[in-house]
Amino acid sequence: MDGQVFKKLLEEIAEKIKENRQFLTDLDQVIGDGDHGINMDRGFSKVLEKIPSMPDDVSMCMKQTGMTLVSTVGGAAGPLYGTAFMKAGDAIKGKEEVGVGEAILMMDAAIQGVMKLGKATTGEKTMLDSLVPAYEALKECLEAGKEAKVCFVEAVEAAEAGVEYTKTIIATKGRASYLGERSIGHQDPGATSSLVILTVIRDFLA
Amino acid sequence: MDGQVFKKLLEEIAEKIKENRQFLTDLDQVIGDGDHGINMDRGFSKVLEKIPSMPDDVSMCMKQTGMTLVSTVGGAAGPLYGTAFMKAGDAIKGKEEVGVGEAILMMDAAIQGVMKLGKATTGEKTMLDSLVPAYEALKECLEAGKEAKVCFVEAVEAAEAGVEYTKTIIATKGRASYLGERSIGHQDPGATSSLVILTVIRDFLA
Amino acid sequence: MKKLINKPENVEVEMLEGMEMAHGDLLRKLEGFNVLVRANKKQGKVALVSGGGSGHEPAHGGYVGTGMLDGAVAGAMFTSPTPDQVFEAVKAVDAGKGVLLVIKNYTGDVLNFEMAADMAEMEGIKVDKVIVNDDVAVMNSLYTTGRRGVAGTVFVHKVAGAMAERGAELDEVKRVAEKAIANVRTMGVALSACTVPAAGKPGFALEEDEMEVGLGIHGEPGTHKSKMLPADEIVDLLLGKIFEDMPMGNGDKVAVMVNGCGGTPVSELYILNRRVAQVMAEKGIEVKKTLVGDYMTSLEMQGGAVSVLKLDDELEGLLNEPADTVGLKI
Amino acid sequence: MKKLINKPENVEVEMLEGMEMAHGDLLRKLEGFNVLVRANKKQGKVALVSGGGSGHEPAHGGYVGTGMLDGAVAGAMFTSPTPDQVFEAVKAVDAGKGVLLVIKNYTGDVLNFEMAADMAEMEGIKVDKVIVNDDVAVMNSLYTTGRRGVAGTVFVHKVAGAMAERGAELDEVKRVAEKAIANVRTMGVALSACTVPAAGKPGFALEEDEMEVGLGIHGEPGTHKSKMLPADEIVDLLLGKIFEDMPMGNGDKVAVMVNGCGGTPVSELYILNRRVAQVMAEKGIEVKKTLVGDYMTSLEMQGGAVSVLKLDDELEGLLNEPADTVGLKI
Ligand SMILES: Nc1ncnc2c1ncn2[C@@H]1O[C@H](COP(=O)(O)OP(=O)(O)O)[C@@H](O)[C@H]1O
Ligand SMILES: Nc1ncnc2c1ncn2[C@@H]1O[C@H](COP(=O)(O)OP(=O)(O)O)[C@@H](O)[C@H]1O
Ligand SMILES: [Mg+2]
Ligand SMILES: [Mg+2]
Ligand SMILES: [Mg+2]
Ligand SMILES: [Mg+2]
Repeated sequence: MDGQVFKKLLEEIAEKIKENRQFLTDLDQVIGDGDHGINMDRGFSKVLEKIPSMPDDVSMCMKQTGMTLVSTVGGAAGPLYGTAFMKAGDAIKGKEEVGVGEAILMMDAAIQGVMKLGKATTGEKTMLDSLVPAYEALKECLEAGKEAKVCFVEAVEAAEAGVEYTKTIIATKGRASYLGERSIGHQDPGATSSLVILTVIRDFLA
Repeated sequence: MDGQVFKKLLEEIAEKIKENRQFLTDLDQVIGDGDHGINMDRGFSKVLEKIPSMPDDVSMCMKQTGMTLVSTVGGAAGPLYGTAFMKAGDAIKGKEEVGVGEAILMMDAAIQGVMKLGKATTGEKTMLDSLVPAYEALKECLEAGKEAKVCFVEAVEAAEAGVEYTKTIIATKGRASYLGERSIGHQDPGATSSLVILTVIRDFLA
Repeated sequence: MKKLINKPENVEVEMLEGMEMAHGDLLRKLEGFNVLVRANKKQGKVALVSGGGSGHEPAHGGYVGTGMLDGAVAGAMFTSPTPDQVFEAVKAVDAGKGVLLVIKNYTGDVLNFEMAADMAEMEGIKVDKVIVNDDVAVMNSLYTTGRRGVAGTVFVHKVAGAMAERGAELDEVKRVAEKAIANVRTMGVALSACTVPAAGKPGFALEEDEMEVGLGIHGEPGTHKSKMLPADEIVDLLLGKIFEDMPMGNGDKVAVMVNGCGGTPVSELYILNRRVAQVMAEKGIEVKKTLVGDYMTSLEMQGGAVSVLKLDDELEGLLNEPADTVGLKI
Repeated sequence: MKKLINKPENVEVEMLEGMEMAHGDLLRKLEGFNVLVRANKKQGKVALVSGGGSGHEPAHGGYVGTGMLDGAVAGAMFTSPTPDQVFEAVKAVDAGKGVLLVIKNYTGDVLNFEMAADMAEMEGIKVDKVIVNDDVAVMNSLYTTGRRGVAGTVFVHKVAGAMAERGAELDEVKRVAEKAIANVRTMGVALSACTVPAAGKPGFALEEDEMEVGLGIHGEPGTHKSKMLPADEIVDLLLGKIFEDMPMGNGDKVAVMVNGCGGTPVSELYILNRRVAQVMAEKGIEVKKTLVGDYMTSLEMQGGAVSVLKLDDELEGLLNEPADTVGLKI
């Protein structure tokens, strides 16, 4: 995938986030403060605006997307997703073509960035609960020598399972943590928005 | 009727006002500020408390009732009903027995008092629209030589017609006047509370 | 009905006690009466007494203090106080120079305050009164009870209070109060009704896309219902009514109050004020002072009102003098 | 959803413009940013910047002025502002003596303000921060995000602002801010939810006889639902939680805030305060200062919170120093 193709992917992500604006907001109303979809849509709408002026370079696009998210999303998701995109971009600096190897590098960097900034790990009912299983499934699948698009299908399945898993646990990070036991039974909005993004990538590659 | 009997009547008025507390309040919510029943009940509950300590004299009882209403009812109805009772009591000062002649004197004085204080007349959608027709019917009936209890039945019928009439007119006095045309179709709470009182008198004499 | 109260019948007295407990430096409650008076009575000045039904908090007790009221009488919810309560306030605050009653124009308020004035005069206390009628929703007419007194009353308290604090005589205090009354206009809308605790249910019902236009401050319905409008159009509507009644233009100067009904967040009031300021600027009217907040409320009603006080130098000067009260500090 | 707004997406900027238009003597808006700063920048003092999501008005812009904040950053509704906005505020208010960020303890607020601090430090501006976490509803734990910052933040603004106004250095201002944070506790209940304009529907649903206990200030649900209780029992519940966390007794002195959530009439807050004062008196705790009103709101939510700040002489002195802001004048 080169920079031009990547921009198409970014556009589709922005569109799908907009489609899920209400859904993500509704999820956040139950266990958070009801702004996650609004925040993400505000951020990705700005990204969409900026895509034409971004350089045709995946690394640079990712970094600029991250910076745009940081300065438009706000809340917890803004710095976290912003960092994820910036770190991912940084991880493939200088590469003109992005393949499965780069995808692994990017996801790893993104997850490390989120974990460090958010001082969080899996099992805390956050976006990490879909990102980490997706990353692990992807890596395992590719290491098993399977096709990229097959592996992204498996990654999304893992992310879906991760989202389901968030329903069963108490939040210990983010706003949902204030609810204690009341957070059980509800899926995490951030884990869900991560799933939305991963799903777009899967469909893009299919 | 002597003072002791009159006190029984007063008690029954207080009871009926309490029974109609919600009804009068509901009427006042539609075209006023929703307190008429609450106000009247607050006042007559206090009157009820004070009856045992009132002298066995109709005139004095009326005056003390009026003063109690003034200092407990508040709103427009407090001074108006208070004045009505005080003036009525004053009109029969010194009389030990109260008959139909006195009843006429009392109602006349009460109405004059309300008209003067409230700067109002009939047709303005106020308590006067039940009090005045009741008074006129009563007077006419008695002048025609009919029995007192028959005449009170006619007076109440006239008051009922008066309350009905208030539904058809625009208020030009009191809070309902702010509604303009919107006050049409709704009966006046004050005219209704007057009807309640007159009905108790009718039933008392029956 | 869900409220932070104990028993409906104790709401008025408990809230006054809570005010006294919070602001003992400014005001105290007269034992046995629903009356708040200044904590430190100032001798040798004309005293101001206002009041009305409860439910308009911080009005009127919140305006007791230096530069505004000397006493405030709180009736039952939305019910004019009785004459004996007003009389008690008058006796407590009179400092030998007479007492001015600031009455909002409602039959009940006028009758009860006037009866109290009679009682005070019989006791040899000099009493005079002014009647505030700033609400332009209802047309003034000789044949009706006239316009209501609403949020603009706070401006009257402020102006007359400052004049009294200067040491002016009763007739002078009355003169500036009447000048303020002659120059203040208010118009409001409600987005929801409010519930009197003793009544237990709201005063009127509104659809999700409706508002009440031209309502008073007693939870009563307004002059008419209208489709809900954007904030800017609501302001244009309110100011339109006000300007119709009191034409103003280039070079005029005013004070503005954007008053909340109690249940509307102050952020929305600022959105209203933004448009008010724009319209004033367009018309070349100078806004010398702006108050935004819950000054004269109707319990938890949602909605707002705009008041405009046309200023001359005297009114402007009085408005800018210090006030130290719970509801207004200048 | 019925609100006095124009378009949901313009609520924040229009309300800030409305504030600037109303209070131009106190504050101004940074062109192009949702940041309010003091109208008259004071040189040679430590500057204080706070902020957070919008919807808490008068917080935080309402506390910009003499003796409190120098700058306030307003994010989208209930959404932490972005680092660039905070950075802009820091640059605008820095007067050479450094800037203290007063952050409420939410992941979003902390992350965004910290990013801004990094940016400022790269520009050579001295920045430090304190994190307010006064909400006792949620147990503090090493393994969670810890307690939230809620209404008690206003006390921190007041105390730190007074210290800065005295001319103290950054570390001294930070010290008193941290002392205030260590000594302030808050607990609240809600009777209704609120509606974020862009979301269009309320954050949670409550039955007619239910309340949310231990909620934050972002329209989010609380720790649990409970049957509705009389005001006095609600206060006992709130104070019970506070005393559990910060035991106090005979001879202690405190400042109290009875904070409204935005949609509750101030009369009800006074009824709450009445009970607070009673309990304090029973325990022999001296209440040196009481604030009652809408200080840190959640849009039009109905409900209230009690904050208690345990005072020593230093904090008491700082609390009583003058403040001239929209939201608090002393
Ligand atoms: N410390 C954290 N680490 C990772 N993800 C987090 C953390 N805190 C919150 N999140 C994620 O952010 C999401 C909430 O984002 P959003 O609603 O936009 O922000 P806010 O909580 O500030 O309103 C949560 O659903 C969760 O997935
Ligand atoms: N000027 C008046 N003259 C006679 N009756 C009046 C006048 N004004 C109001 N009323 C009566 O008082 C009633 C309202 O009483 P109430 O609700 O207790 O007082 P308020 O209007 O002050 O809330 C009206 O229904 C009307 O009958
Ligand atoms: Mg959120
Ligand atoms: Mg009434
Ligand atoms: Mg009334
Ligand atoms: Mg948020």
